Amino acid sequence: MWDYTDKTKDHFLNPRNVGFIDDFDGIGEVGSLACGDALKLTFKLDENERIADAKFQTFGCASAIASSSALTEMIKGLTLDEAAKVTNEDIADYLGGLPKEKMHCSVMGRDAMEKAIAYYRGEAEKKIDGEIVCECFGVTDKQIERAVKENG
Amino acid sequence: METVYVDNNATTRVAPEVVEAMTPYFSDFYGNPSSMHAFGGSVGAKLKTAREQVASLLGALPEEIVFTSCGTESDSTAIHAALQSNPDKRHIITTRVEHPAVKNLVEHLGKIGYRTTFVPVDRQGRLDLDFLYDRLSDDTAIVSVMWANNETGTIFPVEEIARKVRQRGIVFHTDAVQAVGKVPIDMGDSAIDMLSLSGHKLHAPKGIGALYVRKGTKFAPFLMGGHQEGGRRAGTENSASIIGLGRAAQLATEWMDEENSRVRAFRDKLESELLKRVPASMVNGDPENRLPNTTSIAFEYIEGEAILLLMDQHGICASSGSACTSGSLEPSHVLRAMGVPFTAAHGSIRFSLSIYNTEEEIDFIIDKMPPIIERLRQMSPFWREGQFA
Amino acid sequence: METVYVDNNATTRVAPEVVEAMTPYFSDFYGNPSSMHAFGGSVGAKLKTAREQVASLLGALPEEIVFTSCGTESDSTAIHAALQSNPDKRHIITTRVEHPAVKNLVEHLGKIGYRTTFVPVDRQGRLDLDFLYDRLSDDTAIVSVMWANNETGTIFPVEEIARKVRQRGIVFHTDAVQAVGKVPIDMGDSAIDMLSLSGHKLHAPKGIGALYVRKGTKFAPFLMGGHQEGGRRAGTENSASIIGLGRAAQLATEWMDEENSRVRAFRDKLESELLKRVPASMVNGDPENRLPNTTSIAFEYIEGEAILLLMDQHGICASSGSACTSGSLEPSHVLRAMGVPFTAAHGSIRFSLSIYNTEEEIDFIIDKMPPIIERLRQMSPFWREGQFA
Ligand SMILES: Cc1ncc(COP(=O)(O)O)c(C=O)c1O
Ligand SMILES: Cc1ncc(COP(=O)(O)O)c(C=O)c1O
Ligand code: FES
Ligand code: FES
Repeated sequence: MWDYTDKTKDHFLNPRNVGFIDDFDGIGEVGSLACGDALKLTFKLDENERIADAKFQTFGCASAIASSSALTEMIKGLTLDEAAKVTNEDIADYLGGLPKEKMHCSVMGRDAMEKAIAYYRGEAEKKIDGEIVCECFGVTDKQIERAVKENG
Repeated sequence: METVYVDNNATTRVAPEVVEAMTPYFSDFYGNPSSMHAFGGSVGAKLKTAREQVASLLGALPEEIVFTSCGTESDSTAIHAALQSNPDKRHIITTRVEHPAVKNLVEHLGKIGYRTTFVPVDRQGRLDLDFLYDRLSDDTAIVSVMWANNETGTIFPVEEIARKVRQRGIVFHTDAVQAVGKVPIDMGDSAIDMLSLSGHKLHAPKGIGALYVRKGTKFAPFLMGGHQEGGRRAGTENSASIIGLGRAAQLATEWMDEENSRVRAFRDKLESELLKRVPASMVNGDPENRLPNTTSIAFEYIEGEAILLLMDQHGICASSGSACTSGSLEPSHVLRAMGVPFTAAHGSIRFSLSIYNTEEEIDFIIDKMPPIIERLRQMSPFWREGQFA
Repeated sequence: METVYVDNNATTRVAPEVVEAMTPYFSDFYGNPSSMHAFGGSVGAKLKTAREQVASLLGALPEEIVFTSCGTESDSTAIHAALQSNPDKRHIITTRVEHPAVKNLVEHLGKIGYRTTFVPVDRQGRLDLDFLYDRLSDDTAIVSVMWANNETGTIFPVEEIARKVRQRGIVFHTDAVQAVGKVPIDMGDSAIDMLSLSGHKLHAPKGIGALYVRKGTKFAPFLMGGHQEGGRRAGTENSASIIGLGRAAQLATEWMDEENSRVRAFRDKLESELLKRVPASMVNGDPENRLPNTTSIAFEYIEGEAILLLMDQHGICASSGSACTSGSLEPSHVLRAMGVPFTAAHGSIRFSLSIYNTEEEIDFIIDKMPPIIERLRQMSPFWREGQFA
């Protein structure tokens, strides 16, 4: 059994900001069904270009859910430049640490953030096609989309 | 909070009767059964009884039982024995859905120069028997097919395969770790040469197992050293645990009917109610040929670890994939071999019951599962998409 | 009749404290430590403590401890690991006085193509170190020398050997099954790469052992399958016994002084009184470097089994040769390697004490032995001849 911190458990059992912002300003989707983890992040900006609201949906293990929840809490009130600097280590630190085998689950949050910002800035297609998004299996997001459609 | 334990394919409660049988052999009758004094010798007599009890559960002869330290050791011993006694043969056949104790070993042997064949299964987890029979050759040293799968409970036609394999003069081994104690076994009327079992799957303690080796089967020890177990397994006999396994074998005989009636009925109720109450859920495996205590249910679009941890909040203990591999992040190799889609494989939960389960526990699980699944699906980015796909 | 147990090198009484530590893990906390529920996970936390306790007894790091099923498996694992990780090297060095767990394995490896060297000992059982050092070569994969001999208690200079062996970049393993718990061990300040121990020699149960593997030592598992023990030993963890071994390691630390004072004094008294009261008797082994609990005494011109059976009439439990080989009729390979004459080797009895022995028991043995020896000698055709020889 994984050694999760109390804070990780709390963010898993009571995740903050679950959902989808319909009139989002930015959206980022990363992950792989193959490794049991996928994350969809949406955010809305306020008039000062700070993140007013952020929501996530996660298909994933407890640490993926907790990491997503933590990330959405952490980025609220930040400018996009500030949010872009949040690393997966920051997310893990916020949770009081993650088991090392589970560190990559927090990478997803960071990657989703990056993509959501790119979307907002109109750079969305920059490096998305066939990008390897999951360390576990080397599965690309194209494959995921296909898998979702095929198996859905 | 009460624990509701439905993870008996991972490990079982040691029966209090077994603990009672073992306890005197720790601090009171602790002598070495191989010793030349009555104090140790009397333990030797108890081991003889235990060997008879295990033999009797299998319909075997006492001298066909070799005690080992676990199911994994039994599997390793069987495969090594076949390879060592047939040094000219370099081919091993097994299946794609074996426990890692066989699968990882055969994969390793493949890397060091053996030729290996992994027989595929269909979407229901049924073996492709023609594929297997076609691959039998004069170079085949051993065919190893599990009796029942630990994740889905699917029972394989090992007796039928063993007969075909024997006709070709090839050794047949079965990993019966999940079958022993759950379904009747009679080696007296069988073509199987070797059979593995593990104590902790049938209410004996962890750290004790046995390998059945048919009289006349060529054998070579895996653990070398002292002359214990008739030279077939070295190391001071684990007397307390062997005695416990003997008692557990006796209990398994007594409990066999209950396992196949009451436990089966509970499993069936759990399964049909969950399928009814939870949309987009389905059973993994062959519903026709299945262990009476096991059901593997795929809850689509969500992930197994998250489900287990929420179940854990209610004290419900189950498993996703096999416990051995749950440390890893990959979806179960068994479900992948069956072609279960990733969205379903990831959210598959194995419920495995035992005679200790009560109807209240089953009802409790039936009550708690649907909201857990619903809650996680609300978080899942695939759930809505899935519904409309 | 009371049992007077002085056969602790064969196996020991499980300490009641150890039984107490283990018992909850059979029927109450029986979860699989690898499981994804708190019920199993809490057992995992206990295994962590046990690993720390065993590490602490050895002055090692917790991650350097691999739990196995016995001393024999630890030995096999060490030797296989060294051979697998050094596939180009084909030479193994060990001694002529190893336990069968090492000796028989290395002999087998010699038959399947490895080059083997068995280092001889002198009449006191001391190793010919120059012989050993001369044989070290670039082809040597492993040197395995036991820490202390099970039959005579002779302690070998393993640290000195390990340092020389390390200088040559060769792996050094020691079978410390008889040493752990009897003499202080500190792997923190050592050149030994791997070390075997067995629970049932230090008041833990049978069927549990450990292998110390120094951090950074190249390793390959012997038992393959699941990912337990960090991928170094497959098979569901024997949680109750591991927890018992942890507790026993703790007790061994507490008892170390007593083992080396009271137990040693009892052993010395037993030995000197028997030598004084029984003519034509002598100690086998190196009196300078010896385990505190062991004495092997040769009663010339009579045969060990007969002595043991008469001792058994008084409830005195001891051993001739090792328990493992006592099923065979050959004189012990250890005493033969030392050049002990046949007339003396056959009549050698090993007394091995533990902290559970009392002074009354020692006096009882001192009292009962001389007439037993005398009685058998009256029957021996060699005895008179011997007297005049
Ligand atoms: C020196 C030595 N090595 C190895 C062993 C084997 O230990 P086990 O019986 O636990 O396999 C023993 C005892 O039997 C021993 O005395
Ligand atoms: C089918 C099967 N084979 C082998 C094993 C290995 O048994 P053990 O953990 O006792 O080594 C298990 C359980 O873990 C199993 O389910
Ligand atoms: S398991 Fe979370 S990213 Fe692979
Ligand atoms: S031991 Fe009985 S005849 Fe040799």
